Amino acid sequence: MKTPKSQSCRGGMFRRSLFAASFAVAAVTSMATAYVSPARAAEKGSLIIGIDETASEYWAEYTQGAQDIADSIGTKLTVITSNYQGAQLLAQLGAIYATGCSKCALATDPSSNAFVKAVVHRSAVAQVPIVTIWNRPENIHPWDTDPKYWVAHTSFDGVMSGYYQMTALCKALGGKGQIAAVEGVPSTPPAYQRIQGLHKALAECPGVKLLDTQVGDWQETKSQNIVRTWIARYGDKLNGVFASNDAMARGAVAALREKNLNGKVFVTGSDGSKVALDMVKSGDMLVTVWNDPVLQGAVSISLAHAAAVGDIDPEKLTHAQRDFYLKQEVVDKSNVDQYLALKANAPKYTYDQMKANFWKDSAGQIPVGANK
Amino acid sequence: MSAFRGTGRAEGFDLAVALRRFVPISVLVLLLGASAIVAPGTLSFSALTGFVSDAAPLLILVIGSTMPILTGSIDLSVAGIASLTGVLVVQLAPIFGPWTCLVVLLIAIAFGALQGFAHAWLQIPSFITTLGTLSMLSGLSLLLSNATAQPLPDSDPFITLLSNTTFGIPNTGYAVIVVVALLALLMRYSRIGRDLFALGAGERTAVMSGVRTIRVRSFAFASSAGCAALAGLALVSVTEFSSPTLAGNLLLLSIVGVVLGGTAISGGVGGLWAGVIGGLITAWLRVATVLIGVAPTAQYIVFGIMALIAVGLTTDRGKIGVIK
Amino acid sequence: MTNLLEVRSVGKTFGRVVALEPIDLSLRQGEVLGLVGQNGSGKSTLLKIMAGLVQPGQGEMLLRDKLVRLNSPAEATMHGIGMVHQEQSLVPNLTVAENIFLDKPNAAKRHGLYRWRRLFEAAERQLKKIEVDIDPRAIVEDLRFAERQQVELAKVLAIEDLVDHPPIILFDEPTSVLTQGEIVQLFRQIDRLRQTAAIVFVSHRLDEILSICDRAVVMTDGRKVAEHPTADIDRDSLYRLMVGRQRATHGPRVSVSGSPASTEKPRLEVENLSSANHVRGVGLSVAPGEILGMLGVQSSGAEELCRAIFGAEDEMTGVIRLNGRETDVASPASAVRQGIGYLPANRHLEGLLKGRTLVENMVLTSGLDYGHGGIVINRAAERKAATTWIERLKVKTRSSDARIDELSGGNQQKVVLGKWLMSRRLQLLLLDHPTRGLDPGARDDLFDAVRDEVAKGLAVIFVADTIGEVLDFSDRIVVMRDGAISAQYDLNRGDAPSEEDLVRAMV
Amino acid sequence: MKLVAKAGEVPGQPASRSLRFPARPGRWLQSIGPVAVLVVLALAFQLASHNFLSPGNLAAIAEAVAVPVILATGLSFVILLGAIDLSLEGVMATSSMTVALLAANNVNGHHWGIWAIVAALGVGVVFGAFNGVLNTYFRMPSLIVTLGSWFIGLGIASVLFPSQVPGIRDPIVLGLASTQFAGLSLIVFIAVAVLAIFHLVLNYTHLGRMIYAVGGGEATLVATGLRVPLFKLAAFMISGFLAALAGLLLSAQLGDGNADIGNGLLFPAVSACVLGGTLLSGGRGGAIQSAIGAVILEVLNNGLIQIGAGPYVRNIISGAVIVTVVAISGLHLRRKLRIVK
Repeated sequence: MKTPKSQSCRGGMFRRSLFAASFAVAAVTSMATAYVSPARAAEKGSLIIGIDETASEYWAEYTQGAQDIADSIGTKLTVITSNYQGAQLLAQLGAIYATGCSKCALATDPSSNAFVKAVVHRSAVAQVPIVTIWNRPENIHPWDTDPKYWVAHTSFDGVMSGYYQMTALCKALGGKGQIAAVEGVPSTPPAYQRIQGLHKALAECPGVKLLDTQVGDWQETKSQNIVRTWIARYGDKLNGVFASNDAMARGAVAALREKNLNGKVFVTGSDGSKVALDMVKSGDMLVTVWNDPVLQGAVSISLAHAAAVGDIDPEKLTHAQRDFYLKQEVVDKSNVDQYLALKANAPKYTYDQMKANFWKDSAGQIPVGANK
Repeated sequence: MSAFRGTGRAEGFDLAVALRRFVPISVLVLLLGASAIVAPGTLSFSALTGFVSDAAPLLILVIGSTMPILTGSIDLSVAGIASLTGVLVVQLAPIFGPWTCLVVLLIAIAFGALQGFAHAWLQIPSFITTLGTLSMLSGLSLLLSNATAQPLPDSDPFITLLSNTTFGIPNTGYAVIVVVALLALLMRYSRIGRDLFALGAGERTAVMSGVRTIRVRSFAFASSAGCAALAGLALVSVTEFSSPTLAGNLLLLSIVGVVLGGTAISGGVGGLWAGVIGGLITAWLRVATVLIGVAPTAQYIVFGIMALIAVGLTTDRGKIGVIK
Repeated sequence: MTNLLEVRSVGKTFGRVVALEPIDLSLRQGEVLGLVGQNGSGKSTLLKIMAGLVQPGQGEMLLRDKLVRLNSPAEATMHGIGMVHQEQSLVPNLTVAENIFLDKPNAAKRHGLYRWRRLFEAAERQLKKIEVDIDPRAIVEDLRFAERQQVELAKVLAIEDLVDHPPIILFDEPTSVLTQGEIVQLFRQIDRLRQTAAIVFVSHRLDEILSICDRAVVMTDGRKVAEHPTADIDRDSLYRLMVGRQRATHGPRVSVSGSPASTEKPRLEVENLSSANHVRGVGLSVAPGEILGMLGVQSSGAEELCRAIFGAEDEMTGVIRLNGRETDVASPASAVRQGIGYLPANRHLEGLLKGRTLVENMVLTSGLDYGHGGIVINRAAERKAATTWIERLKVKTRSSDARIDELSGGNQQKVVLGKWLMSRRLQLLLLDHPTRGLDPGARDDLFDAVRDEVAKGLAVIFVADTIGEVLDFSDRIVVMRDGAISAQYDLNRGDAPSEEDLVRAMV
Repeated sequence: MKLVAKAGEVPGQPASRSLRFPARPGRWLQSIGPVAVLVVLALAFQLASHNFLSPGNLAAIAEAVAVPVILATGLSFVILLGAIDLSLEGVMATSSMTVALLAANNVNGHHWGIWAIVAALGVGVVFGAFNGVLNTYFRMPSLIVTLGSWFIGLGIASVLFPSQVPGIRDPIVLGLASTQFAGLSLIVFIAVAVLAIFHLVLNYTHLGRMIYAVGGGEATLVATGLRVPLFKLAAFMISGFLAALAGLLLSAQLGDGNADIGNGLLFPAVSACVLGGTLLSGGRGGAIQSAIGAVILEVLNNGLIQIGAGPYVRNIISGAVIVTVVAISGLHLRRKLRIVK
């Protein structure tokens, strides 16, 4: 390639591209050395978690919980990121399993309902026990789909979360007023569950009217735009904003702040992120629902690991042990300090601690119809 | 200025051109080799078949996207079509029964042809036409599916066929071969292949030589939409569930794939084979970050830089006059 | 008179190809130097070196006895050397004023900021200088072709103001895309410039060289073979020096189909044809085996009529009959299917697939003629047909799989012609300025090939570059003016017009 | 895609045939068309909801459109070249994370104040330079270069992301969003200023005019010996700079750093440019036109929420409107031999 090319009049260009390549190779090599984790993927007994994105407080804490467990049993944790793309997750799992993986354990968000079966099946073929979180279609369960390897599914009760939020709104409004709701990515269970919970509580609070529901895709900026439009459209008729997660609640507060309405129009969220806790404390937000991602990480990966090393036999577990919610709490001004303290000093979980009772923090079996 | 380009060109030049053609495949071989060294299991039969089945939807998308790009246009709606395909299979199954997949494929092809026709006949840039339809398609998917993931009908023969394996190789792998073979036959033995390249190399000349540009464009977009639908079917054959956001960001990956194979984004240079190689490189890059153990936070960076390097190596910039 | 510019043993090679052997040339103030030679004779290379577009491989240039190095056209401009390109080099989406000062500093563009009023005023002055009335605020793409040509000239002549010595203006085949009237206008400008500048004038047309130049330099194969004052030389000897052989003369040809094509149905009949551009209700007919020559100034409708018959014009109305049957030529594609071919005036834009091989270029149109059942192509058969035509047309190439960009202009044109001639359906061939930029040798080859096909019954409409060409080559002549036919002559009936007659009908 | 497509005439083509007599009315129509669309949409929404043209809602539109206008202005520079910049979202992510981590915040001890802003904007310029250098000096198509740097930008933001959302505490940064004049936040005025400045840059400076010229006839400029790579580089840097500014302003509005901050803003920005009449083939259009396109999109978005259209229907309608408007505003340009890719 080199010799004839350099004769031609475009030899200069070729040299340039060669230079570009070497520059870029150098860049990647240095990056890779900087970021390559200490051990390679897929060694004996290693733990794998699949998360949706890295630049997120929620997933950072989830990873922390799993890391604690990995530290406590002295193995390494492999983190793969799907960026909300199931196809990507599948391909990456395929690559990890392909290199050989015995006694591995996987805890993952399958990124959307549609990929749950495929992700479970892929793990079952590789004989890797898997615990799924957040996403599960209504009609498949760990006990009826690859039951030997799909150890469990665990989530937070979205309906309850929505219900808690709406109830708090209703109470704060004194049972009378108008609110609007921002929904998450519509195809994800927490999104529609939380809206379901909203409607459930709304039925019990006839004085409050839901003016509009729009999709904010879990995003701060989208929510901000939507709420800004509502403020313009409804003016002081808008008394509360139901945001399906904390990021969208932040966006809502930002929009309200532009009109100095923050604290005057009630905003609720869910997740229990640090910023949301701060805003509950400052009064910008009414409530958030505390979901503990550190705990979720610890529980989910511990269960998968337990199955991998034989501490539990998945097929002998009850349905309630294989498909359950983790507990969640409503955080308002009265108890926010407690959770801020928890945030600052998250407990460091160990595998033995988990093994004592994997279901200590369970909030019960996921009811039929929850994922419809 | 351009008059001089030709004067200095001696015979040695064609050797360089010939060698250039092998750059993309060399990159692929290098990548495979490197991964085999880092993670020895990657080249085992089971690993490769798994890779093929994961890569198949992307490969089919890339092959499809290549067709409009050869004419110098672009189809941004492919991922939207792939997602909608799954949704439609669920929605239409009660009506068409075992023929659902075929009907959906035909709908997609018709839609693609219509889209290509609108772009060419109304003379709207393809970038904006397909950006608009992308938005419409994703809205439609959400609306039809009510934004939920739905299980596919168990009995669908086509999906079942795709999800099986033959001689240990996933049938989606064979689907890729069938698509390539079909398109390759068309391109080689009918006018259409020649006309596609002519549009990319010099559309005005093609028009003035009697090439029916609107028809060729419609064909290009129809085949890209058909491939997108097939990619969607391949995807749902793995997931067994449809979802309005199933194909997600495969759009960007498919563009990367087209370019990595050496197909010029300005048209006229490249082809099906380039699409296959480019698709494989992209699919490999997608998992390479995991294989070499890059920290998850750095995955995007490494993917971006590796894609840029690969493009730098595989694009033959000599054939393109002005780079935009 | 002193030498304004002196070129001393300047040479250039590209790779292994010697484009220009070391050459000496001097240019005096107040003279017009003619540069003639066939395509590939090195005259363009020499011109481009003088304009700073190409760096010489050896030798040196002296401007008023001082050594200069021209690294770019912009530097050449700063030294007072400007070039009028064969094809326009204006930026279409900028204003006239911006284009005039594109490559020059101007007080209105100080510190990277534009002062539009002053810029427009300065441009106005430049346009006044060449006595044209064009709004400097106009966007170039809105102008007519001839107007753009004038802007191009104004752009180059604005160099006068940059230097304190007479400017050097290089004209690279400026007349090849101009019409008779515009050429007259251009020559008036050159005559005016003669007083204050030194001019190099390149043309294929020997008459022009003889009429406008003081001195002629003849080049062949990268060498200077002769240099004569034009007063001492005539057209035939110039031709001999350039081509190395005697000028071939064709008498008026005799139509194969006997004189007027009255016995047979006309191949093409056009009635009351109009289009969006310039064609206003034209009617004409061509018989099989007949060559209809057309003349007209730019925008007279001659070219546009051809394009309309080929289906390439917008808003067409009127009737077109092929072999007596009325047809709808909605697009070039439908024209091609009905056996109409069109050799475009701008082959780079409309005739060539750049970066593709000769064969690929040729089979684009009629590959299916050699296939099976009009559906499946037969690569071997069409390739054989293409290579046969490449040989018949005497295309100079190292291989039929060479990229078309490698060929000289004349050979490229032959390939484009071959693309049409190899079609088995071809009934009517439209030649739109087919000899543009071709040297006399290539031109003769092209005409010979077309004549052979006409003898077999092909009908041809031929829009000519020059009057001489049309008289040499046609059976009948149609002159167009303002979108309509202004005169017709049937040469086979002895109805031969004089050049004066034709010019009068054109303007 | 053909970003090098020549929509209209090519110099050297004998006779400016296809654009002859309708040329001037066409150009007029093209510049007035988007404004007409805007007026029609506004009136239609007003009829449908009666609240659309209220001062409050107009202010809401102004607030919402400020950042898209800045993005579209920057993108116009690159599109005028005939190239494209897909890296906006990546640049915004990195700039948001940069400003959040360098200004006073609740995650680390930095309090660079105004220098945090400078650093965030600098990030954008660096990205622009990276894109420009790869595109011009290494001759790689802008589409693929900027696609790569899109990923890289998101990646850098991920790497920078501390384990929790960095909340901005710096009064200067927050002041960008909280300062209000006449009921509008400073951001709106910044957007107007940016638009005005870069409109002037495009029309009254050598750089701006040369950016148009590159889009109109790059080969001519190269042959003339003008330093085309520098103009292209500058255009990419301006686009990067303004994307970084957009990321910065959004962060100021939200009060935190966010790697998803640009999510979903790229394609609307491209659509805005095209809707306003800036051709993807380069050379035609401008910052003002693109800004009008951005306003059309926001009016559509706001209006559809105002009339209570469902979220999925919104996607369908806005897609249809984009295609229809572009199709109609280009109808008069349709010619047999026109090439659009």
